[in-house]
Amino acid sequence: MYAANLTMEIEQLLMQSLQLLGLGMGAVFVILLLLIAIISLVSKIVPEEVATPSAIVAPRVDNSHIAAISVALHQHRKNR
Amino acid sequence: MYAANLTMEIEQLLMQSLQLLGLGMGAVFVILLLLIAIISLVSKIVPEEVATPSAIVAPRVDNSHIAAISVALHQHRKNR
Amino acid sequence: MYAANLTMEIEQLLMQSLQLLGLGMGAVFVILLLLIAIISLVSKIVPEEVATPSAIVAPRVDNSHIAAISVALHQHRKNR
Amino acid sequence: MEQGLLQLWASTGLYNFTFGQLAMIAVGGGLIFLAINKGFEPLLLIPIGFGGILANIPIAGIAGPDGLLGILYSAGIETGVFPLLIFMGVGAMTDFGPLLARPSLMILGAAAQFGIFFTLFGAIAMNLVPGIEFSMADAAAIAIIGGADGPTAIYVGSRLAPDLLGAIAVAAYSYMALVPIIQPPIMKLLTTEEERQTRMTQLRKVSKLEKILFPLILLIVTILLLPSATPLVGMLCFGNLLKESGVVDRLSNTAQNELINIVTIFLGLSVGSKLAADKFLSAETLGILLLGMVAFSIGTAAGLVMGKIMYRLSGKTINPLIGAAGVSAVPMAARVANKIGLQANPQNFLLMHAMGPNVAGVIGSAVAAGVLLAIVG
Amino acid sequence: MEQGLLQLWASTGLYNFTFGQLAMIAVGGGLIFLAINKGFEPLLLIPIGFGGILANIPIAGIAGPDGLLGILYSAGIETGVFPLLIFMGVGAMTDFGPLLARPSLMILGAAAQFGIFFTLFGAIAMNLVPGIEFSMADAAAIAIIGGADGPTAIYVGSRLAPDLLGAIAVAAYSYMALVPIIQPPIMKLLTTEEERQTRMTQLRKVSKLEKILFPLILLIVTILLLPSATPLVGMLCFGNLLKESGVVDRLSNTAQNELINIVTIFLGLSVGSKLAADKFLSAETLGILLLGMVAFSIGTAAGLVMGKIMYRLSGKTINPLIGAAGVSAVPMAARVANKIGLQANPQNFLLMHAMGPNVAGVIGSAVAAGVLLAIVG
Amino acid sequence: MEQGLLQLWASTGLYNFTFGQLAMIAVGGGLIFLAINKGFEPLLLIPIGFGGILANIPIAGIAGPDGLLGILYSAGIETGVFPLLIFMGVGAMTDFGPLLARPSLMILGAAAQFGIFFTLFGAIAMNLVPGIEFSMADAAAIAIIGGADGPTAIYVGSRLAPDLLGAIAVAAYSYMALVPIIQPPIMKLLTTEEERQTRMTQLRKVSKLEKILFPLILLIVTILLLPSATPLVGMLCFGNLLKESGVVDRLSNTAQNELINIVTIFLGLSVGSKLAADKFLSAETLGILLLGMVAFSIGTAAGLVMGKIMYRLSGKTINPLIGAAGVSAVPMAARVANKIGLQANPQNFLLMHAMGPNVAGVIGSAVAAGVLLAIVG
Ligand code: NA
Ligand code: NA
Ligand code: NA
Repeated sequence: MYAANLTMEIEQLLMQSLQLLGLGMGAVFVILLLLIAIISLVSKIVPEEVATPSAIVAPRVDNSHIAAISVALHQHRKNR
Repeated sequence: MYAANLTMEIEQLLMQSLQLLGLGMGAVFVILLLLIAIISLVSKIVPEEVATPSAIVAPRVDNSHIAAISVALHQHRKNR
Repeated sequence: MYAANLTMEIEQLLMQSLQLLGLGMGAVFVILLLLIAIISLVSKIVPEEVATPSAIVAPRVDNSHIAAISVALHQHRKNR
Repeated sequence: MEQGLLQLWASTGLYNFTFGQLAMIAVGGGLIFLAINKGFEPLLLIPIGFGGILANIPIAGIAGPDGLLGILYSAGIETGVFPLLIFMGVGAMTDFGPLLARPSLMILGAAAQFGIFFTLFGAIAMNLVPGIEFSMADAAAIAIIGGADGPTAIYVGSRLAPDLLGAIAVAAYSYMALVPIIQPPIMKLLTTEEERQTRMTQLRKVSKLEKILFPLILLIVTILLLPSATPLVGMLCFGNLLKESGVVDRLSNTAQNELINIVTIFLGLSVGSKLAADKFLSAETLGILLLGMVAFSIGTAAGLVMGKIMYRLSGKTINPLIGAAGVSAVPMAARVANKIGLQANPQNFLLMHAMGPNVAGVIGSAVAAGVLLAIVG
Repeated sequence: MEQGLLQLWASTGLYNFTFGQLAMIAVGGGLIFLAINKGFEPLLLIPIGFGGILANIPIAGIAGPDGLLGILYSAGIETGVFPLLIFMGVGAMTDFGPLLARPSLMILGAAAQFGIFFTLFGAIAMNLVPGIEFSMADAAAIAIIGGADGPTAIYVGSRLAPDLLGAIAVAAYSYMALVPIIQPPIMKLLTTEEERQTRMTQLRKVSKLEKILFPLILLIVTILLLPSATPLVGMLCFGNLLKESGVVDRLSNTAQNELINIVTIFLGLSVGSKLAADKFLSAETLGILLLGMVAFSIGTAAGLVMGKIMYRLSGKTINPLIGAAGVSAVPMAARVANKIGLQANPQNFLLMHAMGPNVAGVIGSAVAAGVLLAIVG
Repeated sequence: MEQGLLQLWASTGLYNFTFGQLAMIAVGGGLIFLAINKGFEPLLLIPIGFGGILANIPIAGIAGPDGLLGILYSAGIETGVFPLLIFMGVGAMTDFGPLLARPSLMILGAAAQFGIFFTLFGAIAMNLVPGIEFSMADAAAIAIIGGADGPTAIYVGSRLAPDLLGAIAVAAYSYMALVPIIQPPIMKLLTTEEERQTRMTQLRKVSKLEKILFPLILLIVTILLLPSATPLVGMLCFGNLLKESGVVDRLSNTAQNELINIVTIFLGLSVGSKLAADKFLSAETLGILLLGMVAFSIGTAAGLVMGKIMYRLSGKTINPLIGAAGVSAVPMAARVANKIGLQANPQNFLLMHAMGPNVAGVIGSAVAAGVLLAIVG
């Protein structure tokens, strides 16, 4: 391939990367702006710092099932 | 395949699953009953809550070899 | 194969393993002696128990980047 | 630029979504909601639900052969490695003491497996419904939901009916979470007030040696009678031996903590990858959900009936409520028995008594799984 | 004996070394030195450096298809599993609270991604230098260094330009470690003393529910608009949901501790296996190091410029310094913003304010990675 | 029904057992008994013993290519990954301080490797016994038992003689556990009371920098002279560098705790899968057990003889007992030296002095493994 061709090819690639710059920054901004909009909306809907249901449910549930356990074991485990 | 055939096939499968019901519950009961028998026997043979050998051996052995260690290291590890 | 041949083969293998004995013990001694020499040299060069740079750098760096964290999280983690 | 924009637009989710995928993402979200908000088995349903969402994203191919979920699935579920490692961890967590203290109660854990085999029958019968077609292998995989044991269900499901695995796992864990709702009415229906008030004598202390011997005995019996159950039972026994031997605490601790946690994450995501729209959104899934409910109910009832028999035979010293714990669903079912017992008699603490049938139920359903794998598999 | 000695001699490193291998072992040692002595991202650079040494040992073939590093590489990097698991752990470690408290600052995390796409352009332009040949895929993989996020760089690098992965990872982590040196001059150049003195009002408290919803919202938006980014974003969200749901702490703890540690060791060693002499010692590597530096600088500058715009628009209530944190490099860049802010005004604590753009930068570069993978990949 | 019963009966263990399988299950049980009851290296022998039981269950195929043990074996032992990760953990656990404080004692760790090469000779000579046939590779794999280092033995065994791996691993770990019984008589036989009473001066303090440099120096020397040993030595050094660098404690902790525990479980089970009846129940196994004993004894003796030489050369300031610790079997052999020293002189604390030769023995046997792999492999 001749140098001229090479440069042409690079020019093409440069055009392409310029496109990517536009598309990429566009996508990044569109997505983050959309996120900002949704989060702002949500923060207005969500009641402020009411204890959420999960906070209440949590201690009862975590660890509960994954296996057959009797309470004694837990103490044993803590001693490791 | 005709509906009649289909039903016949299902009937066959139903017979088979009835068999499985018998075999399966039979196997479950045989195995668990055998376990009950053996465990009951063992519990009579095993001396009650004498400190078992393993309990004595344990603290000396655990952790002992898996690798080259000098005592100093253990302290270090506890601090993590 | 005749018994005579078998014994000859074993003799060959024995010769080979005698060689390996020499080569192996040679390699082990050469490498460990070289290590002794280098370590002894290094121990003379290295200043004795000056706080090494790493000791100073450590607390600041460890854990620092692997992910996005805010301080609050660390406390949370300790409670597990 | 225009071409690039079109290419980018053609690669958006908006452009590529099918209705089924949207529906399945909603299902995944629903599972996560139930797990967080209602406390439905969150350790499994959050990873499964999230895996279901990821699996239904168009283009990304996360559940495909080169995607993360696809890779995890073929490495850990297709091979059976994940459920077996979970079973090892379960073994390392399980205290068989209550079972050893009163071995006769194991019979309750046997009776409750009736739910499995009755459901097998029901699944085959469901073929009469147009649009539903369950082979014998499918039916067996569905029936195991009645074992009320997650890893067993996933192990059998992945071996006998991988296409139904998503629905089977979701049904198994959902109903395990629903045990406090499903079981009480059946318990009250089948027992009298007097029966429920029965107090049980305290369990004897079990010696260390008995606890060490138990996993070995269990393994030997299973080897002799039902080798096809030994992958599951063997890993359960191995984990339990690590725990009870007392000389390898570092291995036992790892098996019941970090290792089981890692595998739980991977297993949940992999199972979720089977929540693909084309497999899940079908009449079969509805059938599976229905059959799962039947399986749990029948299992509970069978355990209770056996409990009532033992109540009589023992001269009213065994509370039949603990029979319901025989379905497994450890330790939820034992807690439910305890709770209903307390309602009948505030001095009536059944928890430890129910733990025996409860863990016996795990063994029972592993044995049942062995039978299904040996004959149907 | 003589033959044996010759065989042994012919199998020594002394006999077999090439100059390139020696040079690369020195490079590996250099990375380890920087990590230990200068505190350069030691969690990654020690394993990478050590992997680089092991990969360049003659005869042993540790980075070959049957060697440990080769096996780890094909199991975890070629498949993308390791960086995705790291991202899950990152998610489980990340508190998106500061971002949620003031979402508008996310725009700073968007602006800083300009460094990525400008560098893409630069990498293509570098083809004009004789001896350097970067394809579009190469250029995209190099550009992602500007994302200032290690696992993202490794994920994209392994997909688009595996041969350049060693250099890309080394550049990414080195510049992340150099953030306290690279950023301050740019920050002082582009901002006025008055701007740097700007104090910001305290962040509002974010409710638990918002924190739980955030990973789901982020995932849904990404699914709708850019599915090709969902493997990365999805695992980040999954990890974060484990943490924020509050009901699966044992999974969250494992994801952010043991699991991420294990994967970090494996990932570092595997990436190091790409420090083979024939790939690394080339003009391309110099180009990559140069471009990486450009990427970081341009990203920082773009974040700062956006910061200055927001400073104006907000009536001087937003300190433009936090724009520099938009490049990611969590939490180093946020700390640098805080430090420069304190220099201008000793009462000026910017750390928490900078954490929002900082973690937004992680999302931004994952999105940018999705675009590159969708169009170039 | 009858057919089903027959099918079920034909699938029982009772129907399918061979005598060899029963014997091997007894062997597995015996290993577990020794581990729990006698404290024989339980961390390895419980998993190996249990794996041996699982591998000999008829029909189940747990050690087959699709069974759990078979999968673990091919993923971790065939590839060498498991022993190398164990070696990394060993490195992260090892304090080379005592060795660095008095490097000349490393020579004791060299001398004790004589046990390896003498056994090689013995294994070949055993071919004269009818019914035993050891190739050079077999002999080398057996000889490495004399290295008294588990992961090294498994690594070499899996590379050179996978069929003998079960017996080799069992012998290696059993004799390591028997060190307190095997070594004392040899120690008393070869040393005089006066020699055993020798007290040694306290070790100097080793600086942090020396400890950081040591793994790098060790690696470089090995690279230059014996690259074939670098997989083993390299991972040992990597683990040790994680520990000593002080900047990646989270990785070091994981390497020496959860990761090594997980791999130990998998490695033990996989090695156990090689306890298949047809391979293990043979004259070769008896030969291996005999040779292993010889290897330990000769290694101990060689270490002691070198100890006596150093005792003379050092003007009676080096206690020859610490020479026995040169065989490795860390830290058991060092403890035995300490105990015998205390018997001779109640003020004679040799533990720390014996740790130097002890860890030098690990390096020595890794080097010996490298020679065997380079020439025989
Ligand atoms: Na069950
Ligand atoms: Na970024
Ligand atoms: Na040794």
